[in-house]
Amino acid sequence: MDSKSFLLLLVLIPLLGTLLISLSERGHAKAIALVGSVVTLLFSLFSLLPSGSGNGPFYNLSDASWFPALGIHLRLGVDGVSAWLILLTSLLGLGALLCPYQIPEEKRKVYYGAVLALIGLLNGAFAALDLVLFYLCFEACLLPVYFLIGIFGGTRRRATAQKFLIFSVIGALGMLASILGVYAVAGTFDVIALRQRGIAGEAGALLFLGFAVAFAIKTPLFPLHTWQADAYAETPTPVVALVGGAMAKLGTYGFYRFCLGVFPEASAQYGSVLVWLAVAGIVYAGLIAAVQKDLKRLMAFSSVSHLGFIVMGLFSGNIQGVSGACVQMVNHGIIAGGLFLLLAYLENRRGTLKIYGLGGLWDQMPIFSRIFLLFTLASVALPLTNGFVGEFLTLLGTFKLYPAAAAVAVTGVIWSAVYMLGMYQRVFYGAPSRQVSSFSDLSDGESGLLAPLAVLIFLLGIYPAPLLVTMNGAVEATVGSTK
Amino acid sequence: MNDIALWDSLRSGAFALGAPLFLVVAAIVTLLCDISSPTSVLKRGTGLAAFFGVLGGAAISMQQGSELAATGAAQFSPSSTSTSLWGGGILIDGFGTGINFILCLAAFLTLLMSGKYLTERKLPRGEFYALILFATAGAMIMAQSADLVNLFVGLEVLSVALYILAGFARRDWRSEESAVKYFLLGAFASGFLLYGIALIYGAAGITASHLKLTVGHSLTNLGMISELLTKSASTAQPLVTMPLFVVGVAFMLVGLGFKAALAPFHSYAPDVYEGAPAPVSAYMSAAAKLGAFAGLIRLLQPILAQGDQAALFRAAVWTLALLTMLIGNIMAIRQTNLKRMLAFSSIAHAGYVLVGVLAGSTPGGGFAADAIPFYLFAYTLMNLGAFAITVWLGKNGEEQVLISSFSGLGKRHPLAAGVLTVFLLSLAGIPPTAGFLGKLYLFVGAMKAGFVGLAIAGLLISAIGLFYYLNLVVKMYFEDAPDGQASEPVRGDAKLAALIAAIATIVFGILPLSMLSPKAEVATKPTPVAAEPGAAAPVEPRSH
Amino acid sequence: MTIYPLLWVVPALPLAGFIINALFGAQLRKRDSGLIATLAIWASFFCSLLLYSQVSGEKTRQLFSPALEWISAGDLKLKLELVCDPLSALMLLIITGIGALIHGYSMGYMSHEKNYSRFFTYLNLFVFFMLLLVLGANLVVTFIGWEGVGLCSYLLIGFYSEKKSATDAGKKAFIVNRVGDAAFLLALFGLFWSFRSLDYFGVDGIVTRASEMVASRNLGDYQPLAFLIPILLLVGACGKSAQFPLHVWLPDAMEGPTPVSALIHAATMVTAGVFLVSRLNPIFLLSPPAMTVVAIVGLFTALFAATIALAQNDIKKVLAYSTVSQLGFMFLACGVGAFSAAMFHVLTHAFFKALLFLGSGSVIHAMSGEQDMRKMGGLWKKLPITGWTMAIGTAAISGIPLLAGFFSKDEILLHAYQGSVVYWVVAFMTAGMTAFYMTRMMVKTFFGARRYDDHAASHLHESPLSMTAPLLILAVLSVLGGWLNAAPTHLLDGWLTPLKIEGAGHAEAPGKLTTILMVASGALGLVVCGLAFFSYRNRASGDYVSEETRLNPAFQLISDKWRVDALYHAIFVSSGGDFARDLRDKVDRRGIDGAARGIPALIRWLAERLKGLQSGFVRSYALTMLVGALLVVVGCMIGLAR
Amino acid sequence: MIPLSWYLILGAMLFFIGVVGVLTKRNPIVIFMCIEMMLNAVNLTLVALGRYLGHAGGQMIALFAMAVAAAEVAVGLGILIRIFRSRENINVDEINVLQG
Amino acid sequence: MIATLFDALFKGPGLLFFAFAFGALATATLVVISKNPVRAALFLVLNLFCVAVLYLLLSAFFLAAVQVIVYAGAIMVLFLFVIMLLNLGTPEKARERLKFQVPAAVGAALMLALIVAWAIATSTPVSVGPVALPADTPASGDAMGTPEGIGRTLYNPSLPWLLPFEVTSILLLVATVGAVVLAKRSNAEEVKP
Repeated sequence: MDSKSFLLLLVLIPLLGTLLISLSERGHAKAIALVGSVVTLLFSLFSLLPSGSGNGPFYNLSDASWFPALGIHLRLGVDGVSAWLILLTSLLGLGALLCPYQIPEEKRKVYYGAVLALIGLLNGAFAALDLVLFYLCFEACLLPVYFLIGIFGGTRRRATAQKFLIFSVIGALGMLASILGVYAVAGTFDVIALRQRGIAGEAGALLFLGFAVAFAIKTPLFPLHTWQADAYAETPTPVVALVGGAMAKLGTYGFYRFCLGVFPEASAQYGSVLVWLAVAGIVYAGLIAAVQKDLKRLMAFSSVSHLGFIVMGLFSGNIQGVSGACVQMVNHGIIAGGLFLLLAYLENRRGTLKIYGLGGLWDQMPIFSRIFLLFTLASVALPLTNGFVGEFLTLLGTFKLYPAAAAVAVTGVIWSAVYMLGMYQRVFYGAPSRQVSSFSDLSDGESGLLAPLAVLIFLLGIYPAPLLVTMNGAVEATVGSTK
Repeated sequence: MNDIALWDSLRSGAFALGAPLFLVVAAIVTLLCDISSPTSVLKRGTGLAAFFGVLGGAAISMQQGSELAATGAAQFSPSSTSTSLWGGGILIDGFGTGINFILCLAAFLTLLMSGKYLTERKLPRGEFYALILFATAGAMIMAQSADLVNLFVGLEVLSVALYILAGFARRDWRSEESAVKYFLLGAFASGFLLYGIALIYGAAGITASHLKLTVGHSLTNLGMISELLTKSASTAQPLVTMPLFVVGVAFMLVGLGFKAALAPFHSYAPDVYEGAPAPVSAYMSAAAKLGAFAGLIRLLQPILAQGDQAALFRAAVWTLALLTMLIGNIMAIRQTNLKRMLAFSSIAHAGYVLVGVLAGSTPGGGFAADAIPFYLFAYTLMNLGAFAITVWLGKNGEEQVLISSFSGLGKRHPLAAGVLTVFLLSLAGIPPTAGFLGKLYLFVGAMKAGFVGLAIAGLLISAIGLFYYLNLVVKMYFEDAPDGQASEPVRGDAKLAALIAAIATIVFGILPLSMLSPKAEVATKPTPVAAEPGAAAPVEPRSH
Repeated sequence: MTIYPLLWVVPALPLAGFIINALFGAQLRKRDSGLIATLAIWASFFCSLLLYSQVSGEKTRQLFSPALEWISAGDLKLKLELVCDPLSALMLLIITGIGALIHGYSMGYMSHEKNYSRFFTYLNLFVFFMLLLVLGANLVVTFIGWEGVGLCSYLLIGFYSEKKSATDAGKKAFIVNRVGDAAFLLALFGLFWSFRSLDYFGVDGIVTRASEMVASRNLGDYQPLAFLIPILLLVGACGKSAQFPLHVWLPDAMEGPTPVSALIHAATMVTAGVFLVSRLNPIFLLSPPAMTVVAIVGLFTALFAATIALAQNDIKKVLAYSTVSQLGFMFLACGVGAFSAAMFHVLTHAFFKALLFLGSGSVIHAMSGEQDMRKMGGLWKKLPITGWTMAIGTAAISGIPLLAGFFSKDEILLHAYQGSVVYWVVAFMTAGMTAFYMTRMMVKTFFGARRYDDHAASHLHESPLSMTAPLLILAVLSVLGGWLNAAPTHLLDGWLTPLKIEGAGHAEAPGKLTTILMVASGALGLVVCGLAFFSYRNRASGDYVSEETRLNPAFQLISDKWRVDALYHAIFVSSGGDFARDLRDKVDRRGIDGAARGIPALIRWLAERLKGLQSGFVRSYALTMLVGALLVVVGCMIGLAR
Repeated sequence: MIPLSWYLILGAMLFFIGVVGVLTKRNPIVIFMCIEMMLNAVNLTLVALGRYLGHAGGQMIALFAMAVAAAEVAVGLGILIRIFRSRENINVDEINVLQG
Repeated sequence: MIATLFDALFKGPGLLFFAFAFGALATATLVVISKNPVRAALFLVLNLFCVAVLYLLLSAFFLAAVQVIVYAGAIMVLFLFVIMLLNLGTPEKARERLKFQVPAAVGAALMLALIVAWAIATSTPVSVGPVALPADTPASGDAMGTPEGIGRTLYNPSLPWLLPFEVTSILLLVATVGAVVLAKRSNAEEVKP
């Protein structure tokens, strides 16, 4: 396969699909979206295979000058981490598209088009090795989500869409400022070159800040998280699987790729701030998740808490922490994606995700309950599920430099048990209410959609080596530059 | 001087001013066609002549630009006027031709969107077209002038035409009010501009007599001023810190700042844009700024080249830029009228451009200087496009300007909503649009020239823009339409203008292969990107 | 180092049972599903026996399984690897042996349940994790098992999922356990960064190197953590083994089916803490203050739980607090360095406590689910096998001479005496209380007047053979088990030799002292049991305490479990919930989100203020321009003046 | 010989008297006249400078300024006629429909 | 010092300068303070005359003539005509609505004037020597201000003044078109309701 064309395809196929959807008839929208998504998934499998030209941990590189006056290139490539994230995006994207969901007839085109575009842009952001290209995809990702919130959300959709956009764009503008600064300092947008060069000193610290704010909002990191629960609550639930599973990783991936990669000195110097913010978020979001009345909001806060582990690990300054964080990016994507798809199933049957009024699903929907339990356990990081590997490594890594932070963060395992099991009890145990008693269990198609994710939960929990080994080179190169 | 030399001189002068000249001739032809009897063939040539003029002007600008690029002779510096055209008062360089091209674009879009509108409102087309062409020619002379006198008269041609155009709509009280305000305040500002020129003239003369320097025929020639600035820099009274000169420049800033709608000289803009017919507002928001910024950068470049001695000017422009960005963005938030909102937004954009002007005028700011034409190009597209929408959607001789009337547009007119969304995103600087790239280009330039704080402030302030640009998007897509607003828009030519602008906004956002950028590259040869100190060696990604 | 693939077979068998039942349980017939599960455990038991024979010899004390690369990052190389040494072999036998008996018992006990196969699924899974826990060759494998048994405990306690109290109890167990797990993890991290390894054995193993440190008394870099790590491990152990202050979950855990209580909450899982301390004993020995803390926690818990047990009316609650109390004894033993004594007690306790629980299960089964002893009485005749076996169990736990509990408890008391007389006094008192409340339970259940109604009487029957057979086997073990480590031979001590480290133990006790203490505890058991039996037997009513006593605040206090549960509820559930709600409403929505919303509001406010500049008056605009010009000029002049 | 600065200061004074007039008068025609006065003051400054510097530029610029002023007058008066033709009110302060 | 002052005041054109400078200032002030537009216009005419005389003192003969003929003559007549036409000749009666307008305007203008005056005073030497001119300068000294000097300078293609002159012609064309658009059409408008 021509490596030059193929990463670009991961971006272009979905975007062309979107274009096609916008031009074609309503009835074809879903079919086009599915075809586009499947093809993207197939191609993204190749992104794991190192082929084409490489440079350091990067492979499958391609490069084309795009805007010569500014030195902007269409520069794509992946390393072990981003390859997995691309795969994750494509997988969850397909899942979101396949997930049955009530969509008004006249809004089909918007829905499928937006999801497909989001897949393409996320892939683009993960594969971009040019700062401007990354920024382009990073910020353009907002638009599909913005429209999905605004068009498909509930009563608070307008305010939520605005809030989502304002938060994200303010962060993105901070990053843009830093990108410009990087160009002013280093004269290039080339990420590989920037990683080799590194930006140190006071300038480095300032530019680091710009990036860090953007990614902190995107992740989201406490205390910049308040957009997230609202946004998730108003986004169509299947799409939240993609947004919460993959798009949230843009933030952590950004930390990994740009903060650690380009500003090793500032990362080491100001890492403690981010570690402590992450730790604060772990506890804070854990507590708040325990008193949520809506399942989606609960999961949103749970995400804040879990992503806190990732950020903490990234800035722990050692290989264990960083590789744990990178592994956790993928694993959390799988778990959160699965959970949100499950919530979508429930929402299809019930219309709302308020916890009040639920209960007794254990006997009413046995398959659903069992699968949900599996994802819940993965979410509380039970060993031998994939959720454990990353959290364990991040905590282990953090403990070395920041034992106090790790000590606080480790209470996250308590909080996650509190809110997840509390939720599980309220939803699944007890006697079935009248409302619940009409729910049918998952169809074969529905459970089949989750099967790959469930398998991955076990597979990557018992045998995480595929993740760790493929990511190892990238992580070592990144951590090596930090030292 | 013998006849042949005279003829040569005039011919080369005419060539240099080819674009404005062509427009002036076209304007006169348009007027002549217009006064012919309504039944004659000539009458029909009115519009044809106008469009022909605009396109011809654009073609000439492009031709000149590519010729310059080919010879590599493009020099963005009034001081090195190799050919003494019109007594040294006119320059022909990449920047000027670039601005000229954009001016033609602005005029073209304006003409395109106004045809049906004028007919519907029973407004005289011939005069309208001619005045647009005249105004464009005036702005072109500003863009090409190397002498403050030419700058002044060019500005006056532009202004006087715009005064008339602002009050062009008959029976429309708003249009009249707009014209009165624009005229009174514009004339007031012209007074300051002229006084500034006079003071600069005096300061230059006094310095020249001190230095016992043989002066040129014009003391207000920017090359002359530049020379004087340089030569006096190490004397007891450097020109750049001479109080007379400082006050003169400050007054010129007032005058040009008024045209560019910089805060605090911006107050007229919202009222005038709101009151004037939409095509005129659209044209004004582009052409007046284009001319004014061209003038500003031509004026400021030799001054800011003086290094530390010019710090006070840098500080003044810095403050103006910040203030303009702030006021424009903040005030736009509370608007309920699209034209008025766009007026404030154009003030904000003027602030961004001023950041570029400041950076581009500073030594080492070649990059920012190149960014200005591109930014203005993008700005022209998206701003005119947005105004075109108000024309397109309007009916019964009105424009659709109330923001509340855009509710549910996404359902009623998906195409119009989509096109307007493109413009709004571009104005907000969200990729993948020309507005984003322009902003990127501009602020990279500002950072490279050392205005890091201003660039960051600018980016952050531009975040305010999201509130009002996206408020409109929200209205269009997330809100239901008010009842009884479902008639199909009829102004096809405005639709065409909007579509052209929208496609260009996207295309130049994704494929920035503009005629402007390669030329800009040539123009900045002395400060290429790669030669930046401390730049990383270009990495060959294919080397493994 | 001997590689021994059979090691994997031991946990693999229950895992296989789990997988079969999980996937096909619904399709299987009830009997088959139970049978598969039970057979898997029996097979595992026989493998364990084989293993036991392999490590009991003089030459090979440790067997290693083939290792599976699991997590590697940087210098962290974690392997899924098992090790079998005498300590784990002992645990293996307890787990698989008693596990097999209880599986058999459950086939009878659960026969009326609809979720029969699910029960066995969980049970098999539990055994799998428990085996991982004790066989783990490094801390992480142990931790996997550690968390896994917690999960199974959660699932099994909440087995009756429609019952809120059951699911509450399950959740509580999991969360409280997680508190311990968090501490465990921290200790694990500390050990890793100190020793750069998480293996127990081998050249770089934690246990190996810590033992060397104990011998050389040179702690090196580990010094600053020497106290903290054992304390964290202790917290972890407290969570699993229900030691104060993390004991609250165990009594609630009695909501689960009784076989679960017998297997998990008496015989196996709750002893994991003792196992952990024993496994890592050099780490504890490195810090004498930490040892003291372990002893005090154990001692206090023993006493504390015993007092509560005095006032309980639920038969399983009595047994639960008794378990907590006995675990306290084990920790006391660990705390005074008598690790093999602790393990000895683990063993005997497993026999008689499993017996007691199964017996109580048999009673409850017979009484159609009734657990309140006030509604029993006079069952001796109706349930003879259950009665007799439970009596043996009671006697064993009470320390009636020559039964299992007598020897193990006596050994602990002896070592406690050597540690401190205070330990001995308190422990001795507690032993007395144990005898008292156990006898009280026996009498209330089996003797005195009949207090159950006719409806209950109509169903009353002795349990089937599948249930009584395990009772009988366990009764035999409760009688004979003590001789394993009885005074002259000390078979077990010898076998567990690695637990005794040179220079760390106590001097061999003088024979005279041993004898005196033995006689004292033997006498105590007999006297207290006798007293309790004869004073209670003839009481007609179900109330064994007078109204006066009942109203006594002290009695109410112990009856309310010293109000620790209420306190925890108040602090963590009520106030914690309020705190979280405040955090959600005040900090998150109003505070942080409010600030985020404040910025747009501020800009809007500014816009409103600035509106005045846009008054529409030409002359105002002109004035603005003039003032602007003035400012520019003044600014320039200021610049000039500088 | 009168010092140059006297002429210049005279010009400045006339200019700012004109400015004050623009800002204080309410009749738009008078405001416009004041603007003319400002331009006139600039012309004086230019002519004086040109004379003292012995440079033709001053007078040239002044000449153009006059032409420009004439053009402005033509257009300006046209606009004013338009707006005030039908209106009794001649107060510039009444022209503020457009605001905010 | 005093002698210089005396010379300046009373020798040569000094006296004339003062007289007409004073006249210009006084009439300018009167333009601003008079309430009646007609009167203001007439004072402006006087002001323009005074300045024209100053032009003469500065040897700008042609300009002085233009000032009188075009400015004071044609333009001011136009002003008066419009005032009369629109019946704007009534004095300003309405109360000042903008409270701080006058003091602020006067204050700001005064400050600016002071600064400009200071700038002039510090930057302008007592005696300013003529600048050195290029060789092909068509007219210099007093000849500059004569119609011939103006003509030779203005219409010289190699000098920078030809272009602005041409542009000015365009400007006047624009103004003409504008006047036609603004005025003529407004009449037609009245006919149609």
